[in-house]
Amino acid sequence: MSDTPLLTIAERPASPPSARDFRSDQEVRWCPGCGDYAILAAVQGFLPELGLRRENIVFVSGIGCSSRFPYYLDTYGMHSIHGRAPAIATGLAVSRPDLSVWVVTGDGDALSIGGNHLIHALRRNVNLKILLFNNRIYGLTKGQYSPTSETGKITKSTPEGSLDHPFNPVSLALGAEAGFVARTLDSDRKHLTSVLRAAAAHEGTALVEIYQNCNIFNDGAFERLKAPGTRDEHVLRLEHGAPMRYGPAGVRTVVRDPGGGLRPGAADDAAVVHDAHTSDPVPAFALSRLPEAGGPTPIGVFRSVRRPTYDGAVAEQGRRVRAARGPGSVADLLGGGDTWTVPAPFGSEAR
Amino acid sequence: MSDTPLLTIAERPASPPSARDFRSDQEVRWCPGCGDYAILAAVQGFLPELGLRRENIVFVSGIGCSSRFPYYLDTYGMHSIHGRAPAIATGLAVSRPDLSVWVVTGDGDALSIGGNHLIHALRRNVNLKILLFNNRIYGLTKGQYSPTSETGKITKSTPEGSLDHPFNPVSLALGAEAGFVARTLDSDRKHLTSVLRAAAAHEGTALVEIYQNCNIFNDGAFERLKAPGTRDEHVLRLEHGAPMRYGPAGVRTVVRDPGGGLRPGAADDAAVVHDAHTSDPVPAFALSRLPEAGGPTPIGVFRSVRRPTYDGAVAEQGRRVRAARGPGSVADLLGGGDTWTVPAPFGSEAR
Amino acid sequence: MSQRVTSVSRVVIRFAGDSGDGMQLVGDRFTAQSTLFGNDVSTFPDFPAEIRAPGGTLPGVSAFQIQFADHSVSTPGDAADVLVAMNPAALRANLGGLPRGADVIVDTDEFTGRNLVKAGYPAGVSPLADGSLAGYRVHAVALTALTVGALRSFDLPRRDAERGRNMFALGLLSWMYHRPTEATVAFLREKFARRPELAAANVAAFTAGWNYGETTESFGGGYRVASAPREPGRYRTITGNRALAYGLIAAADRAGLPLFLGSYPITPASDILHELSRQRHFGVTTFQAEDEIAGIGAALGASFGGSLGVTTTSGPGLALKSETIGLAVSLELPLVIVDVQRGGPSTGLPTKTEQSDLLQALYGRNGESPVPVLAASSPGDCFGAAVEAVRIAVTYRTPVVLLSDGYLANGSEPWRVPEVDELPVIAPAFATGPNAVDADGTPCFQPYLRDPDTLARPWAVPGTPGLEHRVGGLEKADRTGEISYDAANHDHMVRTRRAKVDRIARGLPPLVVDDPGGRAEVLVLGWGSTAGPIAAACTEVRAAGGAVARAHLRHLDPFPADLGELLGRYRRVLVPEMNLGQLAGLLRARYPVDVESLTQVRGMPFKVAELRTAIEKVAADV
Amino acid sequence: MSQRVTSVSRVVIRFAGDSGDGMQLVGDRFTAQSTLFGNDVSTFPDFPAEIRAPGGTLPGVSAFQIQFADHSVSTPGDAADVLVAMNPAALRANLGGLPRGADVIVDTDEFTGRNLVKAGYPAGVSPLADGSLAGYRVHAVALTALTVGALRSFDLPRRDAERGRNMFALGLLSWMYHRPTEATVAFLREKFARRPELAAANVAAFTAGWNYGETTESFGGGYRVASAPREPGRYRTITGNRALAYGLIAAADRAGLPLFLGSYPITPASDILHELSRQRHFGVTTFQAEDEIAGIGAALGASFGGSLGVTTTSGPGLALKSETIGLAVSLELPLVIVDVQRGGPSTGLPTKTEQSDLLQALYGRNGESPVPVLAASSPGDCFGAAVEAVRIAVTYRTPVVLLSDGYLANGSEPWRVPEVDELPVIAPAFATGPNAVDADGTPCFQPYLRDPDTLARPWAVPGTPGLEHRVGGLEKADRTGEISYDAANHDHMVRTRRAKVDRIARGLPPLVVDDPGGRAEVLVLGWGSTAGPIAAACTEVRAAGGAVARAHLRHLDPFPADLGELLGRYRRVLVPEMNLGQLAGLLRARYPVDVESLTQVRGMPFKVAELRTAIEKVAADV
Ligand SMILES: Cc1ncc(C[n+]2csc(CCOP(=O)(O)OP(=O)(O)O)c2C)c(N)n1
Ligand SMILES: Cc1ncc(C[n+]2csc(CCOP(=O)(O)OP(=O)(O)O)c2C)c(N)n1
Ligand code: SF4
Ligand code: SF4
Ligand SMILES: [Mg+2]
Ligand SMILES: [Mg+2]
Repeated sequence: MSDTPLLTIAERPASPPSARDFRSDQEVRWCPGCGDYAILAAVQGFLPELGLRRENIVFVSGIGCSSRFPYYLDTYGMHSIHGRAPAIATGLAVSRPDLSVWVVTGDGDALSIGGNHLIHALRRNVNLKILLFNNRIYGLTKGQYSPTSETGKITKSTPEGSLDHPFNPVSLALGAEAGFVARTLDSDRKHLTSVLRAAAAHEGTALVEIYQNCNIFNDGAFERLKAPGTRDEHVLRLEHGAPMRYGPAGVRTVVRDPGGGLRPGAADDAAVVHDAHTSDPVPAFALSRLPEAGGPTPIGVFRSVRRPTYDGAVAEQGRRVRAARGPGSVADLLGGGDTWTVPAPFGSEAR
Repeated sequence: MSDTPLLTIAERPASPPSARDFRSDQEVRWCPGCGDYAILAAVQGFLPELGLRRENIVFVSGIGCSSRFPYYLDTYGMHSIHGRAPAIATGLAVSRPDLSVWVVTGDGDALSIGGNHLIHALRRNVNLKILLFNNRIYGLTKGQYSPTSETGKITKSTPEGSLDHPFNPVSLALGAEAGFVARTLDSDRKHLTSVLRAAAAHEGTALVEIYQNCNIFNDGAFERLKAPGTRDEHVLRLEHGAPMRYGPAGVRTVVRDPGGGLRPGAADDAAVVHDAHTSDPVPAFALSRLPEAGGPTPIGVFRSVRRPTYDGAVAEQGRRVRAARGPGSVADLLGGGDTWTVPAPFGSEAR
Repeated sequence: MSQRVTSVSRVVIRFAGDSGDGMQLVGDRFTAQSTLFGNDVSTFPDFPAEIRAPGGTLPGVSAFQIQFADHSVSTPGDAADVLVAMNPAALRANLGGLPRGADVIVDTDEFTGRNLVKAGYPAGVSPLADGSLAGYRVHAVALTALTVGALRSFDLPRRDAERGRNMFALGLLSWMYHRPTEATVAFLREKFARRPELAAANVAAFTAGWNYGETTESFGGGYRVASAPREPGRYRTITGNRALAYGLIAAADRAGLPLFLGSYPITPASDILHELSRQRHFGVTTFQAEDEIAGIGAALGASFGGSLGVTTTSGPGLALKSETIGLAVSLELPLVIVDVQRGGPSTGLPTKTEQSDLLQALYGRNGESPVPVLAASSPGDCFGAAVEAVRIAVTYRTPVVLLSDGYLANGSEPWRVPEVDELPVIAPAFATGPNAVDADGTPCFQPYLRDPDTLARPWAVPGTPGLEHRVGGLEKADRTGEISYDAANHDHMVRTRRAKVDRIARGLPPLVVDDPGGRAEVLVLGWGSTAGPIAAACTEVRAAGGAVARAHLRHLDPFPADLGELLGRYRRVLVPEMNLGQLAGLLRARYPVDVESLTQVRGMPFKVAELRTAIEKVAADV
Repeated sequence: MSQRVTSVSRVVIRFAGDSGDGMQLVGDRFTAQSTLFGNDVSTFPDFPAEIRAPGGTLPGVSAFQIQFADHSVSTPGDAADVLVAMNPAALRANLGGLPRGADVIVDTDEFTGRNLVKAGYPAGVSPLADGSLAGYRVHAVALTALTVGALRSFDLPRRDAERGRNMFALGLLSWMYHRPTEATVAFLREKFARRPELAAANVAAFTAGWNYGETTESFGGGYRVASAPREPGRYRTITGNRALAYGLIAAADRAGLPLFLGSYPITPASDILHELSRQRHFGVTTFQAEDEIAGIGAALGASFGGSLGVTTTSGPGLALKSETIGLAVSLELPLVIVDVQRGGPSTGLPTKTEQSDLLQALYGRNGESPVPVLAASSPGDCFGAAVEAVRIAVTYRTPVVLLSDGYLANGSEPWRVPEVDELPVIAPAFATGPNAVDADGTPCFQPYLRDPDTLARPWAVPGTPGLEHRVGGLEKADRTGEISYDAANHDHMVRTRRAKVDRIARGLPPLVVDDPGGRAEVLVLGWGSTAGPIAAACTEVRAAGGAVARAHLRHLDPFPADLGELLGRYRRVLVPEMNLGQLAGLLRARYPVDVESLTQVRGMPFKVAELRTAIEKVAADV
């Protein structure tokens, strides 16, 4: 049963739905100015591209400001509990490979309480698209630091400054065997859309880190990467096959360190060419550490490598077993093993 | 209070304790032939080197065969619950920086249920020595596959073969910002001891993956790395500052790939020199992927880099605040803020 | 202008506006002014789960209710005498419970067509114009325009100037009720110490509001609420979360233990984490963990190391901690688990109050896993309840669950500051040497040898020479603590852990019964935050000539030793709860008394009037 | 040699040896042989938490007890008539409960000085020689040497040959009780199909044991236990875990739903995961998750997608799942949560049995979070209980907790194989179109519009056009399911969720009372796995002339509708439980009946004799 969809899935619509069709009737309840609005608009704008009918798309989220996302999309959706969306979505995606399953999560939801489910989803390579809204703060609980907050951050729970070293979500994902990892910005709709497109096209778990501004509790966290005056200096836009150049008019280069890592090079150095598709995760990992080496912050697709998906393998195994053993018969199952029969007493009614 | 130890810690003993002194009176209850015995002997043999008295050492474990470890050591110990040892040990280490705190865990305990606590401990860099007994199986629950089991493994819970892609614990740790990561073998007491020594000397979280044979449910999992006929071909023994050579008589080399990763080289290639102390985690990460590139399995210290410890930072912040504000006065705290006084009626007893 | 000042004995004001309008700040300041003046007060902040929902909408309305009086009050009041509505949504959201005759102060500048539509009023109709407010005393004030006008001399962007209207409103209400203003002026100067121009602007808006009241005719001469008589002592206003944090600090200090908090933020408990984070100089360490399980795990690790381990959370977090609480039961180490309850099940109503975690606190673990459970009954009582939780945890070597709730957490009341030496002495009495002898006569340490009185086991912390031992979650042999699968030993240990919790009852004071006439045949028994409404309702019943006794439980497990006897004394026992009758069920299971359950699960405290009606009905029928 | 065959009506054998000695296998085979022969049987495997503790030690002893009889038996027997002890430790560990007069068969080859010391006997003293076994019928057999001798012709290393001694012992006991041997021979040939020489060696050892009995004098002519009368039908022996897995598969099949199991291994529940993993061709998907939370999370996700989501665990795992169960309560989706209880608290006694998770199952969640709770009463009944759990989950759109325990999980009994069409029809009745109309008359879908009969909400699965909707853990508005913070709505929803669970009682059959005489004044009421011992004890009481009625609860929430009336009919009600009286407390809270609680928390089932004594004491005093 598990590999036959439950209901006949309607054909792709003749005239694809528009962004409007993906807007639910619920009032959007984020703070005015929150970066989540821009992401919502971008996602609503992108979804028609999937070429799927609304009923075949599901958004699952955890808890946090960002996790309100599913309410605002007219697809199937679940606003679950804190940190558990990847686990819930795994069950859904494995049991319903015919659906397009998306996870929306925050830096606290995904990396603090939900860290384990995230890394296991990545390792298994379940066919999920995970959008991680990273605002480097806990928004919904009114401003505590998160696992991506910079050390020394003064927040409600760290009035003397936080002491934890933050996660680098891209490094963490790569360490967890991720096949697809990308990063983008809430405010750059075009880039965000291109990354969503790449993630959707990827078979398996795709993690998309979206730098998102929380204008109430952590305003301007990514300003350097957005402001016209500074962004060229601080952002490296990744493109598969292109040399890694950045800076005003692309005057700066990224070069390889003898140790294997990356660092900023001189203008006339030969820039390393970005290869998102190499099976070796080392180049992508090196990219994730570039800012630490004094380099720019890469955005775009770090890694996009196909390996078998978990849900695909489950379905395939199910088919194989069924082909070998035939569909199960409950009567045979119950009556299997060593059985014996107590006959009805002579003359009694047969049943 | 938090930065003054509770009790006066006894001085280092004049005559250091011996391995015997660390043996508890409890009967060891692993299966005969289990790799855990060798690890226990090595740890008991090593502990005297710490130069600490028994009472200043604590072993905290989770649940699993391996997690019975603390019972067999005559130190303070806690056999806690499944997966939570790093969290419990964090509280202990942060509140008692005077103690030497060790965590013993299994591949299921640390990487399945406890994955989140492990990566957070590594990120924070709490002063813990974490010994991860990796037998690539759930021993205590009688043989289900674990997050380090190879894909396709046939176990009780995967009679048709497992479908998950395994974690590489070293890669995962490095993605989680680990400052110290090493790997060793249960059966190589000398190497195991040397790695314990390095871990103990490291300030901060040290993760030591120990390949451990479960002769009941996953016998011979690491045989290739142990058998005299194959081990030279399959093991790369890491030494800081030494070129990476392996194979019979060290005829094989490890060389750097243009993409930054590592791969086996030709005999006359210049072998890459191992640098465990570089601040860039990329070289260690590349090492962790070497077997995937057709290379040998590295054992030894992948990475050993100092960064501020969490417990140290907590203590330091406590001192700083106390220096600035003085020790807290409960009377002042309670009577702070806007207060007003209702006078005792005229003539009444003063209190 | 000399007008007549009306004297009243109590007033309820409800400030309501957008989440961004600063209503909580206005409420806090009005509260401080009232307590400094000498009234008794009780407050209730009531805000949405969203951080800042879109302006002008119903879900975005944030309110603050305060009752202040010339006598003792124990609730923020059932219904407001005065509603301050900063916009149409605030008016619409709060009109429901407002009794006719109430004063309604609105900011007319906000009653634009667009805002009316946002608030869900039919297009083109304003409640200010359609007669729907007939019966109320409506004061239509152009708060925004008046504020902007008052701040003209400041060089502020218009939006910033407009923001001052909350201070204008505060000034107006302060004038109406003759509140002292010095503290607020001082507060504003301190809050904006780094931006003196903002401080001055806020003070100017505040003063303008005051002057507006003074100069307009529409408010008459204002009202006077005399100060309330009180026990002598030093007082302050305190919220439940702050009182709870202070209680933990004070108790740890009394015990001479460093306090270690392992916590994960969650509404409405987070402020305890925030408060404790600010007290590092007390030897307090706060650890914001990766999740609730790590929070309690770290706290338990710290307890093992000789700290006072504490973890704070709300219902969903308590659910996650349940396995680790079971470990703490097995380890028999001190640990304080604070659950600030909110509306459930699941994520439920995160910013609303409820008492529905009682059974979870008692039973939410595998196996027979007894844990003492206490509950605080008022914001100020959170202090004493926390001290008591620490006392029990340390004395009996046990995890303790302390229940608060969203209403206590954020509500506030005047609180008499205790002297430090009024607090109980708490003795950790760490083990320092052997407590037994081996079979062969050698002195040894038995980590599960119990104190015959308390049944507590010794607390031997790492670093103590000679007491090295191992503890764990597997069943332990009596005395030695070694792993034991023995059948009789298990039965013994299960019963002993239960008996240890039961022992706590021996050390509890007798229940206090409030029955002024001494002739009541009906008992109202409550627990937790229903104390205020129940007390107020009983007072009203008695004022109307009825007889009713009242008692309140702080200890839910074990029950006080005299509870059974007390229950037996009354013909009828009524148990009001903000759940479906959890305590009532426990009482019926335990005592041969047919208690009657009065339940309400509305995310907010009982109304006094409802309780009064219910009590009178029961009292009429004995 | 013709010797006299003794006829007996029932026998209890206890096989005991090292964890590595294969005692569980011997027990399983003896069970199969006995059921094929036609006896009624009840079995109880009893093994340590360690995988394989060091050979020869007390903690390493693994035992298997079986009672077989010519009449219906419902327990594995209080005490053994025959103890097979493969080494000194096995003898020492099991002698305690052994009544004088019992047969004791020991492997003398194992009674070496070293082994005696390992087992804790004083040096130099063998229980075989010191007279301590006086009163037992000791059969000292050189099992090892005889086995090795019998296998001489096989080219086996000595260690492997020695391992055949369990088969030798099985052969000997099979001869003693005239068991049919064909099935065991066939079993061995299949088990070692790939290594025919091992199959032959095992068969040879088994045969040698049989022949040893036949040729030696010391066992007389053996015993005959006639077959037990039974309802006609096809039978098999089944363990509780397997029956439970089969029940889930059969019910999912009846419902036409794919079964999705999300689980994390834990003793004693893991075998359900193992069993279901082998049934992929039934459309079963098993997902070994990273932890218990992910296990239930994935199951809930699958339920959202239209599968039958199931999760299996034991007590500590249930604790971890509690937050997610709360979400399932809020989402109102079908979900089956199986808790195979073990000794607690905390890690407790992982391989022992207990009934101490009842209150956790009922209350271990934040908020008012009602979940139907059922319990299975015998290994075979795990099948029916699982079917019932699925029926309730699907019909009422609710998570259901199904309680089993370690004793049921591993114990076995003959089970009549049901015909598929005897099973209830379960109708998922997915929503396929709009169920309401908008304010403006447009058809729409309201995900929380309830069936007036069951109060169940519609189950609309992704992929269904036009029914797109969002669900979540925040409180939902009645009917529409939109987020709602409204006070009255919350109260309504809280009560409705409770009412929905209460509705289940309407569809339950009346309780079955077992009171052959119809004149009993004492009722013994049980739940879960105490059914067998209680039934046996009541039978004994009646055989001795006493009158006692017996009823057993499968449904713990809601209680059957006629329970209150039933309880009221008896002068005294005794409730035996393997906990500290959890059901008893619930009954007292609910009904005006002073039930008496009989508790035992020893990690193993009640002894029939103890229960009988307790019942007789109560019955004597009515
Ligand atoms: C079990 C549980 N623990 C804690 C919370 C409280 N909580 C809600 S959201 C959140 C963190 C939100 O941060 P993030 O995931 O970064 O989302 P954001 O609000 O920033 O979008 C927390 C701690 C909860 N709802 N449930
Ligand atoms: C909460 C909880 N879930 C599950 C278990 C059951 N369990 C005990 S140990 C274990 C896994 C053991 O594997 P590993 O950590 O690799 O240790 P090993 O036995 O192999 O040394 C499991 C699933 C448990 N005790 N507690
Ligand atoms: S608090 Fe921050 S993240 Fe949350 S809605 Fe407001 S701006 Fe956005
Ligand atoms: S099961 Fe495996 S890991 Fe566990 S004690 Fe036995 S050999 Fe060791
Ligand atoms: Mg965030
Ligand atoms: Mg393992």
